[in-house]
Amino acid sequence: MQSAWLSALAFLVVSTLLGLGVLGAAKALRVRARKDSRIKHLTYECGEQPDGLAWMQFHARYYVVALFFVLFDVEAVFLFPWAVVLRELGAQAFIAAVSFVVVLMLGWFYVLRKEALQWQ
Amino acid sequence: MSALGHGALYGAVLIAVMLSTVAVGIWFERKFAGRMQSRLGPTIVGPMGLLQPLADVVKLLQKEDIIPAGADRALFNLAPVLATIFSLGVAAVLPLSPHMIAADLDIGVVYMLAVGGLMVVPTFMAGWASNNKFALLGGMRAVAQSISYGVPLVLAVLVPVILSGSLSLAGIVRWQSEHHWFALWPVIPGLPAFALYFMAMLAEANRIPFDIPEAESELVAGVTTEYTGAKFTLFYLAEYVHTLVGSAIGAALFFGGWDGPFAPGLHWMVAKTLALFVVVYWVRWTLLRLRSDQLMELCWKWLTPIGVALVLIAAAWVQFAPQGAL
Amino acid sequence: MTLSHCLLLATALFSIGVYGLLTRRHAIAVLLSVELMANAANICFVAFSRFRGGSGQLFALFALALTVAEVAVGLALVILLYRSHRDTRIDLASEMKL
Amino acid sequence: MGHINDTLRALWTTLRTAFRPTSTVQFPAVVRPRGERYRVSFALPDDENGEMACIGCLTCERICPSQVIKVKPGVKRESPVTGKKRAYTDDFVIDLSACIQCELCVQVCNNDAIVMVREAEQPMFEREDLVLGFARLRKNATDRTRSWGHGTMLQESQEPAKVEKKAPAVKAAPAVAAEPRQPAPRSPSRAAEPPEDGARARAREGARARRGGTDVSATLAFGVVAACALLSAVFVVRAVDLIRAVLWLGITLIATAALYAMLGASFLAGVQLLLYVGGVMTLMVFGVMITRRHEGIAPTATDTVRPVRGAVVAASLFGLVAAAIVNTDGLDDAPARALAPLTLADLGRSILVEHVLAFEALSLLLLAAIIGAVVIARRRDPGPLDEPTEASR
Repeated sequence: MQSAWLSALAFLVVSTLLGLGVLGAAKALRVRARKDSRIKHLTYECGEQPDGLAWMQFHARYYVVALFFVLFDVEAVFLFPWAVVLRELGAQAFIAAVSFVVVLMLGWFYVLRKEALQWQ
Repeated sequence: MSALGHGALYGAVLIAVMLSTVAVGIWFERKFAGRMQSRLGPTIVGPMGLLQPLADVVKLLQKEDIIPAGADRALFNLAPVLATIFSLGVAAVLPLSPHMIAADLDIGVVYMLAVGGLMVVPTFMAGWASNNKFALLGGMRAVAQSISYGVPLVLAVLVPVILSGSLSLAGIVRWQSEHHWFALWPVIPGLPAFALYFMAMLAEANRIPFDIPEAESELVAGVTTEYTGAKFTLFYLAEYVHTLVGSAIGAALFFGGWDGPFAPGLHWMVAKTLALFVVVYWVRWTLLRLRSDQLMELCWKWLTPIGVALVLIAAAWVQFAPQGAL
Repeated sequence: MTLSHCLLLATALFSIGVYGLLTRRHAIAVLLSVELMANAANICFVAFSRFRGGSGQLFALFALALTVAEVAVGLALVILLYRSHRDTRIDLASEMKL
Repeated sequence: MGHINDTLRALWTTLRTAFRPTSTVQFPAVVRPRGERYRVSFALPDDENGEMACIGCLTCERICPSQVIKVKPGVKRESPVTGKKRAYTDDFVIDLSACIQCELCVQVCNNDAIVMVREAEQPMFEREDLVLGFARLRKNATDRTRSWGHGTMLQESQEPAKVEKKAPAVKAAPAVAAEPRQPAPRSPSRAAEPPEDGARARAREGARARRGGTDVSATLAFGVVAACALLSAVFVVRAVDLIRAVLWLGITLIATAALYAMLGASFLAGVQLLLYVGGVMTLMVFGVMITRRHEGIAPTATDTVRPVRGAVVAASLFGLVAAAIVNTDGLDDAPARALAPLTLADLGRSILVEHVLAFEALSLLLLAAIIGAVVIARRRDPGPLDEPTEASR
């Protein structure tokens, strides 16, 4: 099992090398600009002069979306071991997970009723 | 050491194969898209325009590398490399044939979801580091979309996991080759779960109809607005690889992966992957982009509860289906 | 790699978390420090379960879920703090009423 | 479900189009035949006596809507061919750059003295070159093919002559098929296989025999992972910019995941990546983006207070616990070979049998977290302060 992780690590290292390799190749191949100018490095705002910083404040609904995502992920994380032993443990495991999911879906229903996920 | 060598070798070969597939895929997409719009597509570079992707790459690599003023340089440079790593890294657990798998993790499904989910990091990083309003908006939207559709994705993936009782992708495929493809039987959690997976995969890879983050008409190019040359190439590559690997995983989870008569397993796996890959482009060049609110509503009001229902149906199937029906 | 190595690493991470907790004023930075500390505790659970057996892994799994809930509510409070004060310094929360 | 039906129909349409001949052709290789009435340029032809037909009556100059024709009438004199007196033209210029090719000049000419030709002029570099002068107009009359119409013919018949319609070279793509036929993209039909018990598949599951590296390499790997974790943790608490702090935390968490994998907690490593790095980090980033002041971050030194005191407390805490760990005996054993790593099935059994109460309580906790977080974070008084600043729908 750990050897599989090592293989995965080696795989990731190879992908990293590819990413760096492309950047390196580009450095070698790149045609140098004859002159550099400040305007070239302006951020793109459809040709207008950039106005202020790009940082802006975002709406709280982003937070609700992320919240929902992690909570459903938690659900999934507990359902993975459950899925493996479902056949073995039978009805008891089934009922336990169903009640788990149903309780979580109550939260979903609440959020739906409160329209907290409304992207409007 | 041998495990490291195994992973590195498979990584090198698989990545080379994927890159050439992506190159041909780009050509194919442009040709196919052209045909669907009653155009010819690329014709000039090479026979039937086959060398067009090569020309594109050479062109892109020669471009001047511009970092916008006020950008967070370190993160700006790191983001495309991370995108490459995470999109390619998912392929480590891909079972190509019964004995061809780079890293046979016993929790392959979790690894795949986790590493695929990490794609939000470079996306946001690029958007944030560019110091550009379009990029930041695109990045935030991309992350919001990606995590939203992560929920149906996880739920859809849970269905084959429950039906086979295994978290290893190879184990799931083996189960299917011994019993049935999950897309075919049991039809009710199987086929809708595949549809769910497919939609979520499109959304994760920012493919039309879920390409809000890129939304050319409103956000220029989303997170890649400020990227030029090689770094843009990496993002572009990551997007294609994401789609390709997503197709391969869909083929493995729902269509029996390497399983098939007459031909060796590898051929079947490749054929199924490419078939799904083509469907992605077919959808891409047919449908229109959804609006942000439609996207979110579709995900949270429809796909999520459907996914939960499918998970429960799959569990009930495992519990209550007569032994003969399995 | 021995158990004591893991425990020392966890202790060091925990101490760094404590440092952050004591020195940062931004509410989210404080939350990040708390994350570091929870992470350190989880390392201990997993290490003990590996070297001594027992259900440490399971506990770590539950602890992860708890941390998620904690971060969720914690961030909601930060957002609320920001709403009422237009600022996110944690000492402003001393007078916070819902 | 109308949407699904529409989607399938759209997919069918594009698929069908993909297998039909294209509307476009590759130009230099394939030249599309010109239409019957194709016309581009002008010519001043001769009449039946071999003289230039134009008499400089200015009709065309007057009718031209874009006023691109300039005619200079000449003096009347006897024709050298017929001996009759007739009018001549001294100069005739058409500015093709503004010509709209309406053919009105041809239609009004009673002498058939101006006609259009089927071959276009060569592309030019200067605007002046687009002006067709007298000589070129005359030359066109002999060099180029005439277009279909000339003045007298057009005047005789208000209706154009019947021209048999040839089939266009390439059929235009037809509109969307009306009949709602559906594609049948079913995968190769594979008959349901005879049932088979799952025992064989289950028998394959089981912990794989594991060969860890030597202790030295394991320690080395541990050292690298620990260094990553600690270094990034320091950056988490020291980074002024919160986004960077969150990203550094991501590295700490990834290093921890690697540590879990090394400790044989495979599933936990995956969960750490999925839940923590993917989920909690996103949550944190969103938290920062939501509570960021509009004018930018403007990180201030006041964000970090009394660093010395904090460092002292943290260092003494570490010293105390570390001393305790170092002085405790029996912590230096290598990974117990007897203790196989916990498999996922063990974990599942443990959750669903021994700790099922905690499992159910967790769902209640998550429910409480959802409701609590939504209640707290929901916008209650949509005042100007809470207006969304992001310009989206």
